Amino acid sequence: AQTPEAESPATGGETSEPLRIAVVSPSSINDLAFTQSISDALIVLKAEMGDDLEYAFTENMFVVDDAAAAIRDYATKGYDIVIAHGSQYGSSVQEIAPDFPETVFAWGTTVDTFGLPNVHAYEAASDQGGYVNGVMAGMLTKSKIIGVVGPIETGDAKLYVDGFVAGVKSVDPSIDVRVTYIGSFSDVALAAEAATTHIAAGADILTGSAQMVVGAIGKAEEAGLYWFGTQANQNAFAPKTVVASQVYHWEVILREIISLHAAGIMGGHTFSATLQNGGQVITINPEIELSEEIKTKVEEVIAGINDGSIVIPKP
Amino acid sequence: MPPKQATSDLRLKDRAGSIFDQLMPIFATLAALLVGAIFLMLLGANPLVAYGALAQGAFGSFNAFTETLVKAVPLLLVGLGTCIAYRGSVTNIGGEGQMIIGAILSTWFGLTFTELPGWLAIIIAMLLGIIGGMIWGGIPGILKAYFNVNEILSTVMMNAIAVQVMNYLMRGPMIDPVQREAASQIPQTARLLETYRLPRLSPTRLHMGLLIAILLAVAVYFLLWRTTLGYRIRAVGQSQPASKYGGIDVKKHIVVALLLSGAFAGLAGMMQVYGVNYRMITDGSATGFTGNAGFNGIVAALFGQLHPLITIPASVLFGGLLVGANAMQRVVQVPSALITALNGLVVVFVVSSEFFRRRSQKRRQSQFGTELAEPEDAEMQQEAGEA
Amino acid sequence: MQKNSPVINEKVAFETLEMRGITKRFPGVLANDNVNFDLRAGEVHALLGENGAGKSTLMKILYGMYHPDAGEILINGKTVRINSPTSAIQQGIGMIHQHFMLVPTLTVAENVALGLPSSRKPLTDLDRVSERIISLADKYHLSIDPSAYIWQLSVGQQQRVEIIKALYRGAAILLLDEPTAVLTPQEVNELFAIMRQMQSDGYGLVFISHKLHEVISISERVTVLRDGRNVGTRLTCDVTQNTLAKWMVGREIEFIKSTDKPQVGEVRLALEDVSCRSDRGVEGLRGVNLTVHSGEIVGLAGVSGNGQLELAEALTGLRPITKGRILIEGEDVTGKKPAEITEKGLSYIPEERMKDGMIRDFSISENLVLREHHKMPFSKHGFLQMSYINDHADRLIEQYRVKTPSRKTLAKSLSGGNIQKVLLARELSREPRAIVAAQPTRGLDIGASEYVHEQLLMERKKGTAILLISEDLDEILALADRIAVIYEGKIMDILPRETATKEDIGLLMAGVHPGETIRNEKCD
Amino acid sequence: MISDLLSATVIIGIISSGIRLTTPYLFASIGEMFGQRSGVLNLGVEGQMLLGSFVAFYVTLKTSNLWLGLLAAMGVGALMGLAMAFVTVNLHATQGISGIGFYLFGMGMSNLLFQKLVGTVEGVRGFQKISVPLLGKIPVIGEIFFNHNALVYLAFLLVPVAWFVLNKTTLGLKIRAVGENPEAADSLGVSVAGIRYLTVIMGGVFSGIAGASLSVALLNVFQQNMTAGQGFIAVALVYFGSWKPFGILGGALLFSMVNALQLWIQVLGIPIPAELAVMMPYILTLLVLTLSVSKGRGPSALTKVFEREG
Ligand SMILES: Nc1ncnc2c1ncn2[C@@H]1O[C@H](COP(=O)(O)OP(=O)(O)OP(=O)(O)O)[C@@H](O)[C@H]1O
Ligand SMILES: Nc1ncnc2c1ncn2[C@@H]1O[C@H](COP(=O)(O)OP(=O)(O)OP(=O)(O)O)[C@@H](O)[C@H]1O
Ligand SMILES: [Mg+2]
Ligand SMILES: [Mg+2]
Repeated sequence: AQTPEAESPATGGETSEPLRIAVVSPSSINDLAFTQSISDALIVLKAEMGDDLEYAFTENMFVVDDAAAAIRDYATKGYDIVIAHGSQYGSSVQEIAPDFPETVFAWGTTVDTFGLPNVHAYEAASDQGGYVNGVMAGMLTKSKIIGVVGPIETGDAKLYVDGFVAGVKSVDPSIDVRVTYIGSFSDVALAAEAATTHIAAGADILTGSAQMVVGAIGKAEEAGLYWFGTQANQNAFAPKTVVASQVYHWEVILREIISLHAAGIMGGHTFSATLQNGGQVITINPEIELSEEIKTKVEEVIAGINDGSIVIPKP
Repeated sequence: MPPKQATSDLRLKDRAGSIFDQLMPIFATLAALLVGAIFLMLLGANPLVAYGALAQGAFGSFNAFTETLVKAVPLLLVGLGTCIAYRGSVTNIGGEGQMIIGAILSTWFGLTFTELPGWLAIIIAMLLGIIGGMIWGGIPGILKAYFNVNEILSTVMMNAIAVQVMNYLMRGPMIDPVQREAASQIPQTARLLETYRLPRLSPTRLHMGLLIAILLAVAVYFLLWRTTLGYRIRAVGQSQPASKYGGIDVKKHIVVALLLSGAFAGLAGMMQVYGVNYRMITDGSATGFTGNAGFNGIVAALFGQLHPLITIPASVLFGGLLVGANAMQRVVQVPSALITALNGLVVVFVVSSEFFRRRSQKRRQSQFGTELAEPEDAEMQQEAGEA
Repeated sequence: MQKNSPVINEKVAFETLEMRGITKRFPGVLANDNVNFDLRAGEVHALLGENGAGKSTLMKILYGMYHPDAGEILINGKTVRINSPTSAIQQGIGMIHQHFMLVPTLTVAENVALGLPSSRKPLTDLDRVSERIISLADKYHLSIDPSAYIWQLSVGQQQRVEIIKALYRGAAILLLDEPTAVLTPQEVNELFAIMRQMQSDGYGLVFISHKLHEVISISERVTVLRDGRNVGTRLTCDVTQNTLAKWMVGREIEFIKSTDKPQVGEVRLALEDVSCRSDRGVEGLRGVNLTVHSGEIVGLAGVSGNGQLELAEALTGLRPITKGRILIEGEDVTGKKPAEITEKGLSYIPEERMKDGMIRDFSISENLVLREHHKMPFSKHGFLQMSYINDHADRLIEQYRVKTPSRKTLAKSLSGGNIQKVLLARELSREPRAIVAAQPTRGLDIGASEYVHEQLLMERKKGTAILLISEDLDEILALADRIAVIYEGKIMDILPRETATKEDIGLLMAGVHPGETIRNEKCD
Repeated sequence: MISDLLSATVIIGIISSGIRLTTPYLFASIGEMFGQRSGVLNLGVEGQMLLGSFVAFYVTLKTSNLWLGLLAAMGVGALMGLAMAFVTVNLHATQGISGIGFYLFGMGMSNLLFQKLVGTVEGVRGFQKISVPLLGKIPVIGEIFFNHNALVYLAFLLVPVAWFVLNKTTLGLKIRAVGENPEAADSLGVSVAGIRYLTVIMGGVFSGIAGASLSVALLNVFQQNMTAGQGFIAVALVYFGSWKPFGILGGALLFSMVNALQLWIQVLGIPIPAELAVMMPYILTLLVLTLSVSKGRGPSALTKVFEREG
């Protein structure tokens, strides 16, 4: 970055002081899933803003308590924006934010700002991406059986899965979407075995959420089946297998938060990473040949979601 | 016995040596950090800066210190349970599951009965936490005593089961009603009433649990060395045939040891909810809720040489190490995995340091005569006798 | 053990062994103080001394288990370095430990083969080992089944396995540390026969025992240790029991005998047709009837493993019975818990005192309240009363002359004799109505044994009923007023002391009624 | 729907899933069994597996040589075992706790190295399925039993081999003796420390292979903490199997098959909560052990320090 003023949308009048952002996230930055998505966003912003951005990252804060300590610590150290990237951090943010009125807290993924003036909330409408993936899967399946491998039946994973199921059903309600939750975010072997079980039971398309699905993707690849990814871009991981990934682009939301900050607005907003605002993108794997019919349908569906003509039903 | 005068000088030297021995775990920790320094340098971080941040983060300010204490509370509680279990010769590695079940029961109570005066609710919640832990510890106890099922096996299994129970409740019956409606579906319960929360030392997060835990440490000390029950648990732990001969119901006391051990873990689980988070939250793993306290408590007890009173400072030190290491990670921005690895190194070094402590003790024993320094138990006995 | 050596080692050539100026120090103890000791091929050299005199230490040094602080060892005139059991074995030394060095879950053959090179490397060659065991066993009349598991064997049989292990390794020198302490008279005789044969085959044997008559009957020479020092070596022919005793202890020892008539009172202990199972699940007791009256000592003689342990444990409530009744002072206590039976005033001195009677890692004062820790005044409302417990300990330590630095000393660091004193102190200080004493003097030196006997006789005088279980016939004949003999879980007979002879008891112990003639059916 | 569980597809599926899931347990448990039979309880299996898993993955990624990857995993397992043996045998460290230390160390190190050396999740070409000639062609049976990767066969082969080594060789005899009565073994010139070093290192090697079996044979990826507690289950299975190779095989198969079964229950849409399904293998393992009559007695010297006095 050469001339910060010209490029940075966020730093406003102050030119000398870089903006300082801190992130606290539950898993590790290369999980090919949730934490990697926010890490990627900061890498993008850093590339854009150069020296005007300084960021710190604390990963693997699956212990809420430790995360709270980290959040408080960053706030104490004067970071401008502290991102609590885990829905389980809500209570901590609620507790800490009032002590640091000068700091912007961004909490995701949820929609609750607790009515605090310096808390933003952000979420991902992962049911949207899930829906689009589901539509594609529904059109691609021949056996009319689709398998889903999830970690535990809550949060982002559940949202995605529900959207996905709805998407499939919108194509053909008779398609059998079978959902397994393996009870763990890390048991790669069991996730793989769940995929194998789906395959043995006749599924010809698989999807799944969270970091342990890498095992399941491998099994889909082995069996020559299709996979739909979520949270981060999994296309390169199995180029012949992953049809499309729903990818989060949190930078879209972070840019907004940064410009609000520059304008002196510390909180109170809720953001949603949607297909419409680009916070969420369906990245179709160019290596996979998709029929024009499907491609058109995807565009239609995305447009429909964006203009509200498609409402994703709740289960 | 020899006259006091002749030995008083020796006794002094002996005491000094003995203090040196007691500090062995700290030296071991330093040695482990020294090894950790190599990793830090390889990762391009300045070890001095890093460890400065660690110390600062753990003990550098009043606030940091209170965070350390907050961390120490579950370690101490689980550690106390460990002291009892080990004295009774049972290996309870089910602290994680026991914490979870204790938390579930007490949280369920706090969210269901909302009309009670705060102090009463807290007391009942504590009892329920204890009961939850006792259930989860008692099952392996009964399986061991009456069905000869090894407790290492059963506690590992019970941990896994507890996690699934928690996951089920957090998404179904006990989920925060707000979340049930919301899209985010965070697996957490609703928050406890303000009045139901353990009093805090405002503005820090330090809660009354610390005081309770310390009192309990003293109580465990008395329990083990001053009560019939403690005598029996220790007897069963040392020799089952001799205990039987002494009229002690061996099976019953195996169960009791695990029940008590579970009770403390269950209480730790309750404190995490009522003192720290005010709700139960999970990420789908045990660690997400317990923060590994179910395991680290065992280590803290070992730091404290399985003595309930020494476990108090040991928990604080170990808690400080954990809190400080996180702070260090933030300052020098090394991957958090390093912290886990360092944590492991510290554990290995500390258990190994026992050897050097014993050896030095033995050396003093031959130097100052056998009557002064006897192995641990006798020493505690001696303290108990003189107290 | 050279490479490619035959599977069984030839007996090592051995003429003389000499230990010179051996000194060994333990924290606070000079266990061996400049000890000289020697052994020749073809002799049995007895080693005598009180508990803690340093006998085992000296032997363990010779066997490479302890390293001496000073001194040297010469074999056949040449200095040798023995720094581990392996090097001791190479020098032709074998040791029969007091506590057998056997792996109970392995078979005889496996125990023998352990650590030896195999002819079928890397596989075991148990068949060949078994053959050799049988041939060795035949030579020394040690009947043993190589495929039996150690845990299935009697103590005497286990000892034979130990001997075979040593012979198998080519030992020419055998160190036997109190080998007779756990044997029955018959087994002792068998052992002595083996020892004599080995002696004539040119082996050198060191024999440790607290029983003077054994020493006199088996050894050629005898060495006495006192406080870690060698106080002399003599030809056995030149000594008598009394001179040996005096020499060992440094004072005159009188061999106690209860001579006075018992003041027999009411029945205190009664077993009526009692049966129970042994640890191995078979019938341990089969319809035992026995009574012990106030003021009498009933001796229970028998070869070990014939139900003595089961009887003691059934009486004390430690073992459930399958049939019959047990009465204490006329009250039926069948099926009662050990604690309740203790309550009735029954004291028990178990055979395995370190395992069953004491908690090794508890202090003396804690061990002294093992039976009464829950009762006043040692415990009040569930709290231990330390001042009472400590006073109690100090008093008993003094009264029973327990040699210990303090009441806080852990039981495990006491000597055998002192452990027995602590046990006696605990059991007798309860003012028991009845006592079951199993092998109360096993492994104790003369002085300590004398002390135990005195205590038991004093109890008898007080009117306590005493069941004395012992394999030592001399002990039984010296103390008991009536002698019951147990065989395969049944009481063979009960003899009054006046008419009992060693021979009769011996026959009964073998399952034969005196006067009964046994004929081999084939001879008819 | 419950009747669906009895269909051929499902039964075949359960058995072949079970066989795959069993593989890492077999390596890790048999290795652990050797350590325990000689008297050392190693609770650090999970850490050894994770490091083995990573190293095998990384070396394979960099060299494309699977055997080299496997060898590296064995090497790193051996090093972890060596360290464990040193602190428990020489420094008399409490075995259970030092194991937890090594578990944390292995977990941390594998994550750290993964982040620093690889950075993101990638796949490797791992051990491929080998259809056993002839046998692999048998319908159904061939698919279930004779169509796996090399490490799966190796794991099952390990069971009789371990049994043989333990019961038929001089080494096995020494191991059993050292775990039952180290004093006796020592008095016959068997090096107690030597045997314990050997078995604990061997345990490390097998744990390393167990980890590798995940990252370069069954899954062909590495992801942080991917053993997900399998190392602890492996230790528990040693108790379940009464310290006997075939007992361990039975326990591992039971646990794995029930795990496979619960996946089928979910896939077939049998309406029970997923969490209950996930719990099933744990509950059943406990239940079977509780109700089984014959429970082996552990090695007498397990977790006990051996020290020659004097
Ligand atoms: N391992 C040891 N550690 C410390 N002290 C020991 C050890 N072994 C023996 N001693 C000391 O050495 C002395 C001699 O013990 P030793 O075992 O040789 O006696 P002993 O003559 O065999 O006695 P006993 O007749 O009871 O068998 C004892 O007083 C004891 O205090
Ligand atoms: N660890 C120890 N510390 C101090 N003294 C010991 C220790 N071990 C043994 N001793 C002493 O050694 C002597 C005998 O010890 P031990 O019982 O081990 O050997 P032993 O003579 O072969 O057996 P026994 O007591 O059955 O005759 C005792 O006097 C005991 O005090
Ligand atoms: Mg001795
Ligand atoms: Mg002795």
